Amino acid sequence: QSTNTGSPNGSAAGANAPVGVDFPRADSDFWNSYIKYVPQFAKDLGVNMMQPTNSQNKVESLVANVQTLQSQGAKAIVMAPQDTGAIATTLQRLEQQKIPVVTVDTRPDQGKVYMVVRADNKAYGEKACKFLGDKLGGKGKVVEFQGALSSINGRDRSEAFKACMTQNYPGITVFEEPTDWEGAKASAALQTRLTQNPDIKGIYMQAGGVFLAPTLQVLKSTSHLLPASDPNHVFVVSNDGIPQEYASIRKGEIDATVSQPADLYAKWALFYAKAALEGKTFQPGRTDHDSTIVDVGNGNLEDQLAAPLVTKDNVDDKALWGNQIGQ
Amino acid sequence: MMRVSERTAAGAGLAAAAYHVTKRFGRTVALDDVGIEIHDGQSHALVGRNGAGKSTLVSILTGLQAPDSGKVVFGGRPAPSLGDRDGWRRNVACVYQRSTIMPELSVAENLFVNRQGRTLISWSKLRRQATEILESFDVKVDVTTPASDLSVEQRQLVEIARALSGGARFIILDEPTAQLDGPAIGRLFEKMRTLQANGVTFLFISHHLQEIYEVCQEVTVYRDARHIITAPVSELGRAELIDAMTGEPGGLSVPGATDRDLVDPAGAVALDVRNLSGDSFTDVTFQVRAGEVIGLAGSASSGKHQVAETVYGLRRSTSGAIEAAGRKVKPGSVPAALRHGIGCVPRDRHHQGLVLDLTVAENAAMTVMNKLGPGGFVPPGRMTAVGARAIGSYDIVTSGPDQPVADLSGGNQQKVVMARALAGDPQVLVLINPTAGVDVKSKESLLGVVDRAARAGAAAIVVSDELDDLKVCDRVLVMFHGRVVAEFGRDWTEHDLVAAIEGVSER
Amino acid sequence: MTKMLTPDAATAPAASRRPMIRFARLKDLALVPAILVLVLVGILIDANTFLTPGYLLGAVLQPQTALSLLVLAEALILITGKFDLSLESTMGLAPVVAAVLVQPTALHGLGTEWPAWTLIPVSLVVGALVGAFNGLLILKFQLSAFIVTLGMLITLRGLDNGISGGNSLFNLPPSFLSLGFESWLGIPIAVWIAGVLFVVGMVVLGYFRQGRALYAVGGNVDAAKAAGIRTNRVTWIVFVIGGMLAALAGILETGHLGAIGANMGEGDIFKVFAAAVIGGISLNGGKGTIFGALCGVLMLGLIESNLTLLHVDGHWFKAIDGVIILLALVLSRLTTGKAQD
Amino acid sequence: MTKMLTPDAATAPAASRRPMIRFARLKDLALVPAILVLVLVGILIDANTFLTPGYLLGAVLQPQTALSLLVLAEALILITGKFDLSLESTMGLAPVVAAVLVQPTALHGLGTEWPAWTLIPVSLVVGALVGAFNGLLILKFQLSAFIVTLGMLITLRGLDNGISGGNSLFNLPPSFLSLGFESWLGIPIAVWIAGVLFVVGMVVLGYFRQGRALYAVGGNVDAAKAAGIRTNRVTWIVFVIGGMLAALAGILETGHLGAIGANMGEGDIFKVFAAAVIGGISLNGGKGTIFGALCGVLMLGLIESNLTLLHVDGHWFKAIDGVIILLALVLSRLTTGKAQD
Ligand SMILES: Nc1ncnc2c1ncn2[C@@H]1O[C@H](COP(=O)(O)OP(=O)(O)OP(=O)(O)O)[C@@H](O)[C@H]1O
Ligand SMILES: Nc1ncnc2c1ncn2[C@@H]1O[C@H](COP(=O)(O)OP(=O)(O)OP(=O)(O)O)[C@@H](O)[C@H]1O
Ligand SMILES: O[C@H]1[C@H](O)[C@H](O)OC[C@H]1O
Ligand SMILES: [Mg+2]
Ligand SMILES: [Mg+2]
Repeated sequence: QSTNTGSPNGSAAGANAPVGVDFPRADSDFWNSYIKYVPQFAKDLGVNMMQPTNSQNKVESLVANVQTLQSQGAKAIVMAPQDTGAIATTLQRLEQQKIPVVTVDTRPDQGKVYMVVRADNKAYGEKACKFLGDKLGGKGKVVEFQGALSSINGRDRSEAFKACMTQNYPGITVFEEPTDWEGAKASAALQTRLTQNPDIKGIYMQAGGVFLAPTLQVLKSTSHLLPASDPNHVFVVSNDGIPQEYASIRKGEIDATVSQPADLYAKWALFYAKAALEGKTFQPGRTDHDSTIVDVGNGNLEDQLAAPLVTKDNVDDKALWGNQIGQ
Repeated sequence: MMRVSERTAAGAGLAAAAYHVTKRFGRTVALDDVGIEIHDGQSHALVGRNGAGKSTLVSILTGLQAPDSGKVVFGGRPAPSLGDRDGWRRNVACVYQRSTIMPELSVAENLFVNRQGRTLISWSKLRRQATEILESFDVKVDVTTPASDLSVEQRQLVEIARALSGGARFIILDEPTAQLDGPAIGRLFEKMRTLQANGVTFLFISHHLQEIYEVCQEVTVYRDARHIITAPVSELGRAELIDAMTGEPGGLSVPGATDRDLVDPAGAVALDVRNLSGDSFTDVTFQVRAGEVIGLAGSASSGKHQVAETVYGLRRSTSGAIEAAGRKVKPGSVPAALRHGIGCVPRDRHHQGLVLDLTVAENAAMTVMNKLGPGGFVPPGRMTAVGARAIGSYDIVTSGPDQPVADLSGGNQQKVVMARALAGDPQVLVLINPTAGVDVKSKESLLGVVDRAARAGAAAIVVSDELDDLKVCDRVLVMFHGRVVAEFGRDWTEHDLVAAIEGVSER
Repeated sequence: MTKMLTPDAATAPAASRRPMIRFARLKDLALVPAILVLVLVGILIDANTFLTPGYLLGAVLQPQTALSLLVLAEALILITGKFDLSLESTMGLAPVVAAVLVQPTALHGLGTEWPAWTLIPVSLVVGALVGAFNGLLILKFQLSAFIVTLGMLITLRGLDNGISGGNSLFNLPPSFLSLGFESWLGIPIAVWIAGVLFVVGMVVLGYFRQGRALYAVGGNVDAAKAAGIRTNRVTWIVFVIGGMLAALAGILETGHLGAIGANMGEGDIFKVFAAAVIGGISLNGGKGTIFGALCGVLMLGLIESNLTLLHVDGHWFKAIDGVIILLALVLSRLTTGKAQD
Repeated sequence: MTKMLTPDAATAPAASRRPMIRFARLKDLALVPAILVLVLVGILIDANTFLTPGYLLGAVLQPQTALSLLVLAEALILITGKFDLSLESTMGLAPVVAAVLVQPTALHGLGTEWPAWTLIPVSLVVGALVGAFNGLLILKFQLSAFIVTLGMLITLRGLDNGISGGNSLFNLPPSFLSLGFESWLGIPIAVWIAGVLFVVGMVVLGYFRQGRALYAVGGNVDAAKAAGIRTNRVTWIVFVIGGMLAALAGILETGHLGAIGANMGEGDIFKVFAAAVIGGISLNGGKGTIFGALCGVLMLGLIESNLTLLHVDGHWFKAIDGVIILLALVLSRLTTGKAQD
């Protein structure tokens, strides 16, 4: 049913062909923002977007959803596979049928995609590492709430943070806490570490959406929530860039976060999907939107969007997506 | 201590035998160095009081359980290993005391469990064979019915048919008649005699001692886990048999109504049932006065159980009224019945009578929990006291009020049910099959309890199929197809009663 | 002196004596109308999509094959009167163990680099061992199956994470992937496999003594023992087969997805039970048919694919899914007409 | 040939007649040594940390309070002979419903902006309603509790996601958070609450008619009915109380974590069952004590906090956790000495 009258340089079903979008989950603040942005940008960019599907955290559902979207006439697919291995067969099939795919947030381990729209998750770990390393002057103790180690984002952030610490700040002791992206686990671990080491000076949480509130509660109840001027202040670096994190930065409860661009994820994903339908091609190099397209191997390109570190200094920047929604 | 000599060295002439068998369950010794020898072609009876260890021996003789020590021999050869289920099945077939029906499977399949055939099963052939077998037992059911839809009696017959039809040369029947009515028992005995004539050997267990004299040639008595005696039935009179079972001379003295004073016909009416109708009965009316015991007799389908259960609130009536001591009782509510001083021994102790994991004391006190302390508080001492009193009054054999009733023998469990019914000093007692499955001695003491309650001024309704239970009654009402069709005084005769129950009397 | 006084019970009209239509057969078919309704709904939503073979095979049936094997395994275990919560973890673990033995270290293997042909047999052996271990604990130590397999559910998932380091295992040999990926005569091999196994299950459980023994053991284990059935051996074999079916489910899913994610199968056990029970399998053992279980799987699959076809909002997807499952459970209760336990 | 064979039988003391020590009480204490061992292990790992009140109260006890209330609820339901898988979803849903009614739309509220004091009562009412609905389906329609609550587990989680839009609910009124956050006399209020509720549970189930009725209903529902216990009413009340305890667990967890994540409680039900069963509660009803359940919670809590104290590698955490839980289950089986079902 997916007969393709593609142009010689790939698949050009026409700019107006339907684009299928699958959302990975509906239970996280970050992804909820993305879900809100997608239809908005589809309108702005004039993309013929089909009703989106949602795979509820299950890669099997993602595979079935893609099949359904395709059966219903999708000529390009935007997806965000949280399990980056288990999508290989689907990508292979889509490639055979000349349906271009744009992945968001993650890069598949294997298989051909038209474009990956992502921010460099290793850079998140590095940014957090550098921020804490500098603030702590290269010594002291730091707790790291690792995301699920079964997700590429969790692993990238953990590995980069570790590599950077070992290389640049050997004087800093890092306590790695496995949390499976669960706030309750982070809470119990932090409580334990603070009792063992009341002199802990820094915290890196890999997802503000889940770890922010529990961390603040523990800091509060153990009297560790002190102003930045206090010599015993615990420096907290977060990740995601949701409005609550900014509010906490303004209040001085936490010190920084990495803004993972939910808006740009939506915008550029749809942009590239449309470009694919129009038969355009891209080359590695700087882009016109403050990012770099990188060749990440086996012919895949990744547009690495900027993910700025947000601190007290730039927290009120109107351009940050976390300042545009909700409030 | 097994003194049955292992005389027949090769076991010649013995279909089955067990020697020096001991079996413990936790702290309970179920069998203590006992033995049995069952001769080829004979029907051998095994009797003893509740908990004597009879069924335990059966499970050992059928390879369901290993004895702690001792051995089992079939036809001179040692029994197969416990894992060799087929080996056991070749040596012995059995109707167990506990149902071995698979309720979700069809009657046909129940008859042929594990014998459906070696290759692809032909269900139509199986159904045909099953129908033939059941016809010979006069069981009229569609063999495709799930066994769960059968009546208790039909189920028992299916189990018997399965054991008798399998071609085994040695068959054990553990209380096969407890659930059967007269004609069915007659047919069973007929079959046993035919098979015996063809050389089949039986081990037969029953609490109905006259059945032993009817079908058996030899009898073995166990008491308190020990072997007491083995003798030809012709040499052991009824009184001696009972002495051997109970361990004390003197036989039985089942209390009868005639020992009590006549009920004052103008005495207070304790229970007044008027024009009561409900599931399986219509327009039933009777009165029971204080100190009076009435019996309800009738066939399984007569509605007698339903009437009794309705009086206690286990069922809801469709019309009519029940009054206790002149006050109307809310229908269909056990708590209301209890408030009006009605107590009950329900039909089946395992089903409705006991919570097996709870203690003797707690089961006995279950109907009076609200009376032990303020606001629902149950002082542990008070509950134990209720249990201790029950143990004393009803002669319950137990290690104490704190023992779970699961550990008690059947007869003693039944006494706990009786204690529960009587705990609130009810003015009206409803007793349904109060002595079912109970040994002769326990039966005597349970009926004694009824007699004592009546003397103390309580009214009682006894619903039973057994003559002994009705002897304690001042009047017997006979029901037929849901109506009371006859009434007898203390002077009833068996003949008249049976005629009325069958619906052929003109009274 | 003890006499029985009820001579006429035999003449009493017993309700069960009425000639009865083949109850079991009718009950078996109870879900067929529901499935037809779901198909009809699918057609009404989007006939152009629904009626294409690509959609029916690729988006409705193929995604259910792994689940269907888990349901088949659970059905066998439930009919035998036991319980297995750990199947979903077995499904995840079995192919992982096989894969790390085969893959080079660069692809997260252990470095043993066993030949590619070992993948399927090793997976199946792992499944069998898990089933055997579950059976051992349950039968020898007389532990509750619910509890043993609950512990195993957690432990096996942990082993999976530990062995794979939480990584997805990709670049697997094509021979391993083909079962879940290739088609034969236009129908996915996975659908063939599931279909054949279900038919085998129906025939064995319907027409062979060995299969009927499961019902006997689940219906009344003492009675089954008394009838000469080696109940422990039957139960143990069923657990082993269950483990192997779960491993096979893992293999099919791996081929379907192209790689083994660390969370493969996680959370599936709830759906497995829902499908089995909707299909008429009793949690108390001894009841239900393989055909019914298959109907349960198809119903769940159609419910989900119809919701996708409708593009239901992701935030409400679960709630609607849950309500429909609840309704299906209630319906299957009403059609079978008996109280559940 | 009549032979009197054992003349001395009458004088032989029957073994079963021996007076018995209070077996039940001893069994209750079976887990206490195991708990002491775990405490000792904790001290050996890091005495300086373990023995500080901040650690014991904050890192060992406080994080277990919500779980302990779920276990208390499950224990009551299991003793009554039923089953509730949906407690974890109730725990998530109840505070979400209360919160969206109170919060302004900017914080993902519905816009109704009810006053802050309604938060706790509304949560409890939602919990009670869920319990009542479960009870209704199970008792009136005679559906299997396992199945009903499995459906509800999915449905309630879906409602939670739908109502909250999948967002975490931040900036909740401090009055709502205080129960799970503040301390009283140096001990977290949540620990006080859990402690008091467990003591109430022990007293009521041990010494009150209303509590003993649970054992009777769970042990043999027909016998309980015949003894005048209103079995349906008892069961229904237990489900309602269970729902309210789950809601309270949600309130405590919200205060503890400072916000309501969309997945609060997800996956906890497995731990709830593990704790209850390790604590000696039977899945068949009628057996077990609240004290035992408490011991089960403490054991699980100590296992986890000791693993954290040991800095166990994240990849193997689950596997080790699972193995220890499995061992604990086997141990509790061996100490109670009875086959499980
Ligand atoms: N599985 C078991 N566990 C614990 N105790 C048991 C078990 N089976 C039997 N007993 C105990 O062993 C003793 C003998 O029981 P058994 O069933 O053999 O008696 P019985 O002679 O058949 O009695 P009845 O006439 O009531 O059927 C009793 O005290 C009983 O409680
Ligand atoms: N009496 C029964 N008990 C249980 N299941 C039955 C029974 N009769 C039939 N069945 C079920 O019905 C199905 C088919 O039965 P059917 O009688 O049609 O078999 P069949 O192969 O046609 O037998 P035959 O070849 O002898 O005619 C089987 O799956 C079996 O499970
Ligand atoms: O993949 C992660 C995402 O980038 C954000 O940090 O929230 C947690 C995870 O879903
Ligand atoms: Mg017996
Ligand atoms: Mg035929």
